[in-house]
Amino acid sequence: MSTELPVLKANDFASDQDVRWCPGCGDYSILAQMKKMLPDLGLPLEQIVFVSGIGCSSRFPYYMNTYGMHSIHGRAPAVATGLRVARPDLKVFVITGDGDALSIGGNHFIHLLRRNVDVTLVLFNNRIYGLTKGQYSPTSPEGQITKSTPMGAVDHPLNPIRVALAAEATFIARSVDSQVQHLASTLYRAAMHRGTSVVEVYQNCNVFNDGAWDYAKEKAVRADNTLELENGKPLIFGKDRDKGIRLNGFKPEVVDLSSGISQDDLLFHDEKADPIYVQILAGMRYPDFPEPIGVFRDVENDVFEDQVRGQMATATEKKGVGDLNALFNSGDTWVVPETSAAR
Amino acid sequence: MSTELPVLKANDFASDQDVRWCPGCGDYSILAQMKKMLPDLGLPLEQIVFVSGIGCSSRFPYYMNTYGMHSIHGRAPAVATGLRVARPDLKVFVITGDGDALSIGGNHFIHLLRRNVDVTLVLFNNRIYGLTKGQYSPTSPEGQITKSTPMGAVDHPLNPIRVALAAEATFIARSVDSQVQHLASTLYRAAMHRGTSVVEVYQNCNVFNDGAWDYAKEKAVRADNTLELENGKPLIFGKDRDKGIRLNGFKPEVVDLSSGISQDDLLFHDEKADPIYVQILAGMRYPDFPEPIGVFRDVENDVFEDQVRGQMATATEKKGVGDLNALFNSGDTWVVPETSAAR
Amino acid sequence: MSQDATQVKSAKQVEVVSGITVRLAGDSGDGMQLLGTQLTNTSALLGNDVATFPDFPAEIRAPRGTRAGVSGFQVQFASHEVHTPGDTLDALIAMNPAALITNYEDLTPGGLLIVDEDSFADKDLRLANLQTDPLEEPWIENYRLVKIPITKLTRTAVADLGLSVKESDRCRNFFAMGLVYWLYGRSMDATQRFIKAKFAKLPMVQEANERALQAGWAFGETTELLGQSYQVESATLPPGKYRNIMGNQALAWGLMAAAKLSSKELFYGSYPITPASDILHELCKYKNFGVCTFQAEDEIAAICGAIGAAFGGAMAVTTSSGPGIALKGEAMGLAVMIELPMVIIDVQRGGPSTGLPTKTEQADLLQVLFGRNGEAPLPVIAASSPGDCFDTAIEAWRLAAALMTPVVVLSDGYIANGAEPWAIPDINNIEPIVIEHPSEGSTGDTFLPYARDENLARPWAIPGTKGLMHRVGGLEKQDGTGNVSYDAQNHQRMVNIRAQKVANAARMIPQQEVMGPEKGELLVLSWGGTKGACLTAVSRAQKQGRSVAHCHLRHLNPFPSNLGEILGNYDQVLIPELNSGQLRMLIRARFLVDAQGYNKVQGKPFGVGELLEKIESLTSAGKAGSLSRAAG
Amino acid sequence: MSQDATQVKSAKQVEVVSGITVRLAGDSGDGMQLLGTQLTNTSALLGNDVATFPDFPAEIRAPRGTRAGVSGFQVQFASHEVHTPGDTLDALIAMNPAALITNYEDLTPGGLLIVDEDSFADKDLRLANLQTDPLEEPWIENYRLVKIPITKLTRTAVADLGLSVKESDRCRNFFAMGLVYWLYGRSMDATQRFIKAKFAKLPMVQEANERALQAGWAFGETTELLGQSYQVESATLPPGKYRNIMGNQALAWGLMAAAKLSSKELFYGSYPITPASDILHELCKYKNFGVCTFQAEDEIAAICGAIGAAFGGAMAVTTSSGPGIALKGEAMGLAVMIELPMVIIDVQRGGPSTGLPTKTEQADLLQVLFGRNGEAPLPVIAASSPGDCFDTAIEAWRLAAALMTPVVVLSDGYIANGAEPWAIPDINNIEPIVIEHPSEGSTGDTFLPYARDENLARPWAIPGTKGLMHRVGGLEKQDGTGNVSYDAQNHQRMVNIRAQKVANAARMIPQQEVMGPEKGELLVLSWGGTKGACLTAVSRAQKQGRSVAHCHLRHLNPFPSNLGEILGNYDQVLIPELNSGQLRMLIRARFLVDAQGYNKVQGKPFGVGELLEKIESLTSAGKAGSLSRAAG
Ligand SMILES: Cc1ncc(C[n+]2csc(CCOP(=O)(O)OP(=O)(O)O)c2C)c(N)n1
Ligand SMILES: Cc1ncc(C[n+]2csc(CCOP(=O)(O)OP(=O)(O)O)c2C)c(N)n1
Ligand code: SF4
Ligand code: SF4
Ligand SMILES: [Mg+2]
Ligand SMILES: [Mg+2]
Repeated sequence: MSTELPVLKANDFASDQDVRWCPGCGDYSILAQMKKMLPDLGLPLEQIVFVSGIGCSSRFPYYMNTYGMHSIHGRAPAVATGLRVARPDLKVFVITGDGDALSIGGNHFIHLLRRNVDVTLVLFNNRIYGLTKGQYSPTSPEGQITKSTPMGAVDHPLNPIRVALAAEATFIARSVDSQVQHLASTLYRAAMHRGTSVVEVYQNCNVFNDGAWDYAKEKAVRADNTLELENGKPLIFGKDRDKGIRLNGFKPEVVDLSSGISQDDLLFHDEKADPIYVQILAGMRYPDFPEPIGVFRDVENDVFEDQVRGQMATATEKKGVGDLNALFNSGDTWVVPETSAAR
Repeated sequence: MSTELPVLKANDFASDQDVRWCPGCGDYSILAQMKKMLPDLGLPLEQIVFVSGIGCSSRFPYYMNTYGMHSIHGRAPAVATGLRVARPDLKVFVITGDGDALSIGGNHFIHLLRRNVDVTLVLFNNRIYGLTKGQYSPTSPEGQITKSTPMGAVDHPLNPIRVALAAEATFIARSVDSQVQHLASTLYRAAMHRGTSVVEVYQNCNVFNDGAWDYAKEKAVRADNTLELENGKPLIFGKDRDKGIRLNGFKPEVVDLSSGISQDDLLFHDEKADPIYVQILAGMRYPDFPEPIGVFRDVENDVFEDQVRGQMATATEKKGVGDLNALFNSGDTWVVPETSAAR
Repeated sequence: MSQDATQVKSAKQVEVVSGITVRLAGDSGDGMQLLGTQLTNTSALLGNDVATFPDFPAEIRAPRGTRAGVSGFQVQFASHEVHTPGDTLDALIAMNPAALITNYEDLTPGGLLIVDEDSFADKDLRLANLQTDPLEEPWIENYRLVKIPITKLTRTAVADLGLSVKESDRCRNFFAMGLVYWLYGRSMDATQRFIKAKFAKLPMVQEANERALQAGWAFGETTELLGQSYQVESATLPPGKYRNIMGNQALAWGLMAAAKLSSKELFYGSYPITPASDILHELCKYKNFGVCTFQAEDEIAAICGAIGAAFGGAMAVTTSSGPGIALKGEAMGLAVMIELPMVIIDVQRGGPSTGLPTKTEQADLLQVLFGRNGEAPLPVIAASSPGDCFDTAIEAWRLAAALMTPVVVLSDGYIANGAEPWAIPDINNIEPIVIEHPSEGSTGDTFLPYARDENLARPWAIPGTKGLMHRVGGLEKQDGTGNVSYDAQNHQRMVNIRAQKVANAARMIPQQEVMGPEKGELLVLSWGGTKGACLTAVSRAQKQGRSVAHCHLRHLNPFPSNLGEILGNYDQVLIPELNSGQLRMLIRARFLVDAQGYNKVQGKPFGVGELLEKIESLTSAGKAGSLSRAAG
Repeated sequence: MSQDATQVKSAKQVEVVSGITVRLAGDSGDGMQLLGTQLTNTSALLGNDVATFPDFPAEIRAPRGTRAGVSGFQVQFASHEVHTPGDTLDALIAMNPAALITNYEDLTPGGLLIVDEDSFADKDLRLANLQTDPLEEPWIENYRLVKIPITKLTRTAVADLGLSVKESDRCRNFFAMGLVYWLYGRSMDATQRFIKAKFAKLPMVQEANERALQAGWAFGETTELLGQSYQVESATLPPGKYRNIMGNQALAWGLMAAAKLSSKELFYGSYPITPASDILHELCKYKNFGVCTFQAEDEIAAICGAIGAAFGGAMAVTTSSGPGIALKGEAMGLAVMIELPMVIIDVQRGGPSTGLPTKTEQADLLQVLFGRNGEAPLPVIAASSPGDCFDTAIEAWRLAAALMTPVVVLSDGYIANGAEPWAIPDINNIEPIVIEHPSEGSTGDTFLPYARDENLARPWAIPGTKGLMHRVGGLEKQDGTGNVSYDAQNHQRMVNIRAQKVANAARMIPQQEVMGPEKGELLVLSWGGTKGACLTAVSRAQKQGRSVAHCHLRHLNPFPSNLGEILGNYDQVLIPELNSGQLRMLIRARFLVDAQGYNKVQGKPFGVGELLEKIESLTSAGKAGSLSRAAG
C-alpha cells in the first residue's frame, strides 16, 4: 500500500447528486471554482467537511464528494466550531448566504470570528433571500423593492466586511462569482489561512435579484467599478489602469493617474495592515468608489481550538491523564463496613 | 386642570420595589444617575418605557416608576423595536448586560443599530455574567479566570464600540458607573439623540469580577487611564492634562505635551467625524492608551420607525385609507343568484 | 362578449359530467402554478365549486427537465360541493417526460393523458433519468394517450411576431391552457384579462400568449385527436358574491379584518419561511390599511417585536412554519407569562427539522401546545380550508383580546396554497371586537396590572396612560400586583389562574357540531386541513347507509365543552391525521376513549378513497351501502 | 484525634434519636449554603444517611436583612435510610428576623428555634418589613426558643485577632455551626479541615473561623440555655465506600464516566443558566480527563456545537434548563433527523418563562418530548436523586450510542443542588459502552449512511474515514442512501423508522420494578426527583397496612414494556408530579387508565406528609394501619 496521496482532480470532488440550482445561478460558478481549487490543498477527500446553513447556497455540501452537513438556518458556524474543536485534523468549510450569515446567523458569525476557529467561511452574497423566493436581506440596498418591501427596504444594509472586522477577523477577502480565476485563487488563499477566513462572494441570483452585481461583473464596467487588491502594490484600477486611490485624511479619494499624480502617492495594499486601513477599504462602495476585491486582510492570531486543546494538553501534562477512580475517591469519604448492618 | 407638566424629581422615578442588587454593585449608581437625569427630558412618567433582557442589570425596569418590561435573555432590542414601531410617541430605553447584548443577543443588538430604531440602549459592561454567578462574557479579557474558564478565557473579546460601529450606529458613548456626573450627562445626551444611542457603562461587579475597571475608576489612576472626549477639543488627558493623542498614520500615539508638542498637533474630537476616526478611538485600549469616555459619535441618519410609518402614510396618501370591502370585492368575482339552487 | 359565468360550447360532442379532476404538470420553469391558478379562477367564475392542490419542489428551479424540477397543480371543479382537489385524475397534462413519469400513477385507468410530444426527445428522456420512452411502455395503454406537438404548434402560432425560440416556447403553457379550456368548455375571458394585465408592459409577449391561448383552444376544436369535450355545470353554492381565495391570503385578510374590527393597527412581525412567507408578501401590500409589517432578523426577533408591539397596544401577530415556531418557544412562554394578546400562526409543513418544506403535514399540534418550558397553556385553533383561514384569524384575535393571551392558529401547506370559492363577507356585518384599555382611575384607587375580570383576563393598560405605570416580565408574578414573587402558594395560584383562563375560552367558543347521526357505530374526528377529505368520505359512507358521523374540531385547546359527551355516543372513534397520532393522544388522555388513528405522514393530503376504505372497514354495510356496493 | 465516623459526646444529657431535620437560614451573604454543605458532609462522614434541600434567592445577593435575601439549607440526617430532606423541621437556626419570619412555619410545634438575638434590633426588623418583634409574638410560644447573642459571642471569640467588625461578623456562621455540631454530637474535624484548606492563603481569617467554630461548640456545652444534645446513630447503608455527592456533580461525573467507558473524548457545549451551570463549572475542571467544555454564545450554538462534535465522532453533550431547552428545540429536531448520538440534559426549574429560576419543578416533560416541529421522537430518561444522576448520564449515552439518537436526561433544581451519600463505584466494574465506527469496506461494497442495524441504528461513519464520505442534513432523507428525498412513501417509511428506533430502546432498558404488592388498591406512579418523597410516603402507608405499591419511572420514552401490565393490577393509579399532570396525560393516553394526579406547582418538592395523606384518602386503612393510627 502506497502512502502517497493520489492526485485528485476537480471532478473527484463532485458527489453523485444532481445540482439543483436555477439555470444561470452564480452558485454554479462558485461550486466549480471550489472543486477546481480543492486539489491544490493536497488533502484527501475524507479530510474535508462542508458545513452549511439553509438557503440556496447552503445546498452546496450535497454536491461535494466530501463529508458534509446541511444544518439549520444560521447555525453552521456553531456546528463548524464544535466539529473543529472535536476534530482539529479536519479541514472545515462553512457555506452560507447573506441571510443565513447576517440575518438569523449574525451572532454565530461574529462569535466564530472572534474565536478565530480555523474554518473557511464562504458567504454567498446575492443581496436577497433566494430559497424563500425573494425577500430582502441584510445586504439589500436601501430602497430595494422585493417581495417583502414593495415600497423599498428601509434598513441600512450591513457591510459583511465591517462586521467581520468588528469581530477581529484574521482573514477577509472578497471575490465575484463570474471572475473565475480570481475566485479560485481567493478561495485557495482563504483555505490556506490558519484561523477563520471569510470570503464574501458577489453572487448573482438571476431569478430574484438579477443584475445586483452587474457593476462588478459586466465586462464593460467591472474594471472601473472594482479594484483588484495585490499585496504590496498600490491601489490602481480602471480599464486602462489609470486611476488610483489616495488618502485624504481618513478618506480615500479616487485620483486620475494620467494627470501627473504618481503611484507613490497612492495607498499601497498591505494585508497585514492595521484594521483601520481595512476599514477604509471596506468603506469603498460603488458608485463612489471601486470596490476592492481580493484579500483585504491576512494576519495571524491564536486559534480557538488550539487554545482549547492546548489547555487540555497542559492540564494533562501538569496533572497526568485523569483517573476517574481517584477523582471519585477524593475528598471526604467513609466506609460502611460489611458488618455495619448489624450495629 | 392644568396642562402643564408637573416638574418631576429623581425620586418620582423610583418604583415601590426594593432594589435587589448586591451591596456595592455598580448598578446602583447607574440607576441613581438615570433617575437624576430623567427629569431633564421633560417627559411624564407614563411616556417612558424601560425594556431589558435577563441579567443582574436587566432587573433595572422593576425599579423605575415608568412602564417597563423585563423580557427574555438577549431579546430586549427586538422587543423595543416592536414597541417603538407600534408606538413612536414613547421614549424607550433598553437596559442590557455584556452577556445579554453581546453573547446571546449579539444579533439583535446589531440589527437594532442598523435599523437605527430610536431607542437608548445602556450596556452595563461588567465583563462577567453576574446573575448566573460568574462565568466569562464576550467582553472578558483573554486569560481571565472565571467559574467556566479555570485556566483562563481563550476567546478574543468583543469591543462593543467596534461592534456598534460595524452596524453603523449613529450615537455611541462610554461612561463609568462611579463617574456620576459624567454618567448622568452622557445618559442625557444619549436620550436626546434621535436614532439608536448606545452607551457602554463600565460597571463593577464587586462579587464576581471586582476591580475589573479599577484602572478607569480609581481616583489615583483614572485620569491617566481614561480620556474625556469633548467635541471640538483636542484629545488631552492625564492628571495634569499634560498628555495628548496624536495620529501617526492610522495609529494613535500618546505624546507628552510638556515636551513642546503643541495642542494643534493633536487629534481633535469630532462627534460627526468619519467612522474611521471613531474606529481609531475605539481601538485605544488600556494599558497602551487612555480609554476614551464620553460621546464618540453623534450623527444623524434615517430612523427605522419613521421610515416604516412614513411608507404607511405615503401609501395612505396615495391610495386612501384602505377599504376592506373594496379589497374583498376586487379582482375576479361572481354572483350566485338566489335562485341558483334551483338550476 | 362576456363569457363569464357561462360555458363555452364546442361544436363537437359535449358530455356533461358532474365534476372533473385535472392535473397540469411540467417543469418548474413552465409556469404550471400560474396555469393552475387560471384554471381555478376560470372554473370558479363559471360557478363550479373548486378545490386545488399545488405541489412544487423545494428548490427554486431544479435543473430543467429533471424529475426534481417537476411542478404540478391539481384542480377539481364540479357542479356539486367539493372539499378536496380529488383523489385520482380524470386528466393529466404532462409537459415533459419527467412530469409524466412522476404523475401518471395518479391518473384513473382510462383517463385522458395529454403530452407535449415535442418534449420526448432522447435528451429529454435522459434528463428525466429514463432509459426508454414511456410513451412506448405497455402501461401507457391504460390511459387515453393524446400526443400533441405543443411546442411546434405554439411556435407556429407566434411565428410572425419575431420572438426568439426561447421566448416562443415560454408561451407553451398558454397553448396547453387553451386546450384545457376547450376540453372543459371554459371561457378564456378571465385568462385573457390576466394576460393583458400581466404583460401590459410587454405588448409582444402579451400578444404571443394570447395567440397561444387561442391556438390551443382552436386546436382542440379542430383536431381529430380529441373527440369530445366535457361540460361541468355550475355548482349550487349558497347565493351570494364569490371570489377565489387562497389560504395564506385569507389569513392575511382575516388579520386585517380583525384589526379593523377592533380598531387597532396591525403589527406583523415575521421572518420568511415556506409555506408561511406569502402571508408577509400579502400583508406588506396593505400599508394604507394600517398594516405595519416587520421582517425581523429571525423568528425570535419577529415574535419579540410582536410582544413589544402588544405591550404598546397594537394587534400583534407573528407567523412561521414548524422550524421557526420551534425557535419562538421561549418567547411564547414570555407572552403567556406577561399575558399580552397576540396571534401566532404556524403554517405547518413536513418535518421533522427542515423536513419537506413545500409539503403539507399536521405534525406541529403538540409542539404548539407544549413546546416551551413550564406550564404555559394557550388556546390553539386550526383552520380547515383556504376560506376558513379568514374566520380563524378573526376568531384568534377575538379570543386573544378577550382573554389577554397569545393564541395559536394552525394552518398547513395544503390549505395555505390551496384555493376555493369564498363568499365575500361585508366587514360591517362581522361582530366588532371590543377592546378597552383602562385609564387612570377607571380601575379603582390602586391599579393592579394583574387584576382579573370575569374571564380571568387582566387589564391591558398601555404605556402612555397616566397613572398606570407598571412592569411586566418573565419572572413569576404576584397575584394582583404583578410584582416579582417567588412565593410558593402564589406560584401555584398563578399557574392555576393561567390554566383556568385558557380553559375559560371554552365559554366563548361554540358547541361542537356533528355531521351525521347523533349516535352510531363510528365517529370520525378530524381537525385542520383534512376537513374536506374527511367530510367527503363520511358523506359517501353515509350515502352507503353506514352509521358514521363526522366531527371536525376547530378548537384544539380548549376543546368545546360538549366534546366528551359526543365521543361517548359512538362505538368507535377514528381520528385521521397527517401525523402519527397527535390529536389522538390528547383525546385519549382527556376522555379515556379508545380512539383509533388513521395516520399518514407522506407530505400530502388524504385522499377521499383511502378514508372511505378505512371507514368501511370499521362499520357494517348499511342498507344503502349493501345496495350500492359491497362492504369493504 | 480523629473524630471521623464517631460521634462527639457531650457531657450533658444526650438523647438518642433516629433522625433530625434541621434548617439553617440567614442572609444570602451569611454563608448558609456553605454551612449546610458542611453539616451534610459531616453527617455523612458519621455514617448517617442524609438528604438536603438548599433554597436560595434568584438574586445574587438581595439587600441584606430583607426577606428576599434569605437563603436556607435544610438537611435531614438519620440512622435509617432517608430519601427526602424532611417535611418539618426539628430545629431552625435563624440568623435574622427575615430568616425567622420566612421559615418558622416549617418548624414542628415544640421544635428548637435558635436565633441570633443580636440581629433583632429595630433596623433589622425594618429590613425584614416587620412592624413588631416576632420574638415577642404569641406564636413564638409554640417553639422552644433559644436566644443566643451569636454576633457578640463571635466578636468576643475573635477579639484579639485585630479583625474589623465586619470581618469578625463574617465568622458568625461558623459559631452557629459549632453550636449545631455540639447539639447533634457531630465531629468538627471535617469542617476544620475545610477551613484550613479554604482560607490557606488568609491565615488570620482561618484562625478566626476556627475559633468561632470552637466557641460555638463550647457555648453549647456550657450554656444553661441548651439542656441536652442529641445523637443520631449511623445508618445501615449497604457496605462500601461512600462520599457525598450533589446532583449536578454526579451528572458531570457520570458524563465523564460514560466518555471513558466508550473511549471517547467528551465535548460539552453549554450556555450558563441556573440551575444547570454547575455542570459546566464542574466539567471545566477536568481538562486532563479528555473533557472539552465549550461555553457557547447561546443555547442554540451550544447544541449546534455538540451536533458538530457528534458528527466528528465525539461524545457530545449539551445542558440547559427550561428556557434554554426551548431554544434548542429546532436543533434537537436536526439531531433527530441526522441521527447522531448526543445527550441533552434539562435541569428543570420553575416556569413558565423565566419563572422561578432557583426553584424546582417537573414541568418540562412535555417540552422535551414534543417541543420541536414534526414527528421527532427521542428517548427521555429522568434521574431520581443526586446520586442517581451518575447512572442516568451513563445510561443516556449508552442508549444514544446504541441507537444513534439524541437522548434527553431530565433532572431538576431539587436534585441538582441536593446531596446524598453515594456508594463510590469502580469505573472498571461498569460495563463498557462499545462503539464501532465503520471503516471503508467494513459495510460492504457501497456505503449506506442510513443503513440499519438490528436496532434500526444507522452507522456512525466519521469524517476522516476513507471512502465513507457522505452528507447529512435536515431535509428528509432517502432510506438507506441518506440522499435528500421528497418522496411520499419514503417520508412515511422514515417517520416510522425513526419512531420504531426510539421505541426499540424498550428492548434495552430493564423491566419496570414495583415496590410493594403486585396487585392492590393503589399504585403510586412517580418519575424524576420526587422518588424519595413518594417512596417514603408509600413505605409509611404500607407500614400502616395499606394496599399500595410504588413504581418509579426512570424511562419516560419509551416506557418499560411491562408498564401497561403493572398499571392494570391496581384499582387506582395516583401520579404525583411537580407540574399540572404531564406524565398523567401520557399514561392516560397510552394505557387508557384513569390515573389521578397529585399535583403541586409551588417551586418546591413534595413533603412526605402530604403524599401520605393523599394515599390515605385513596386506600382503606389496613390491619397495621388500624392499629397504629386512625385512617386519614
Ligand atoms: C429557522 C428557519 N427560518 C427560516 C427558514 C426559511 N429560510 C430558508 S433559506 C432562508 C434565507 C435564504 O437566504 P440566504 O441565506 O441569503 O440564502 P440564498 O437562498 O440567498 O442563497 C430562509 C429565510 C428556515 N429554513 N429555517
Ligand atoms: C435563554 C436563557 N439562557 C440563559 C439564561 C441564564 N442567564 C441569565 S442572565 C445571564 C447572563 C448575565 O450576564 P450579563 O448579560 O452580562 O448580565 P449581568 O448579570 O452581568 O448584569 C444568563 C446566562 C437565561 N435566563 N435565559
Ligand atoms: S433562487 Fe437565485 S440564488 Fe437560488 S438557485 Fe435560483 S438563481 Fe440561485
Ligand atoms: S452579581 Fe455582580 S453585577 Fe450582579 S448584582 Fe451582584 S455585584 Fe452586581
Ligand atoms: Mg442570499
Ligand atoms: Mg455582565
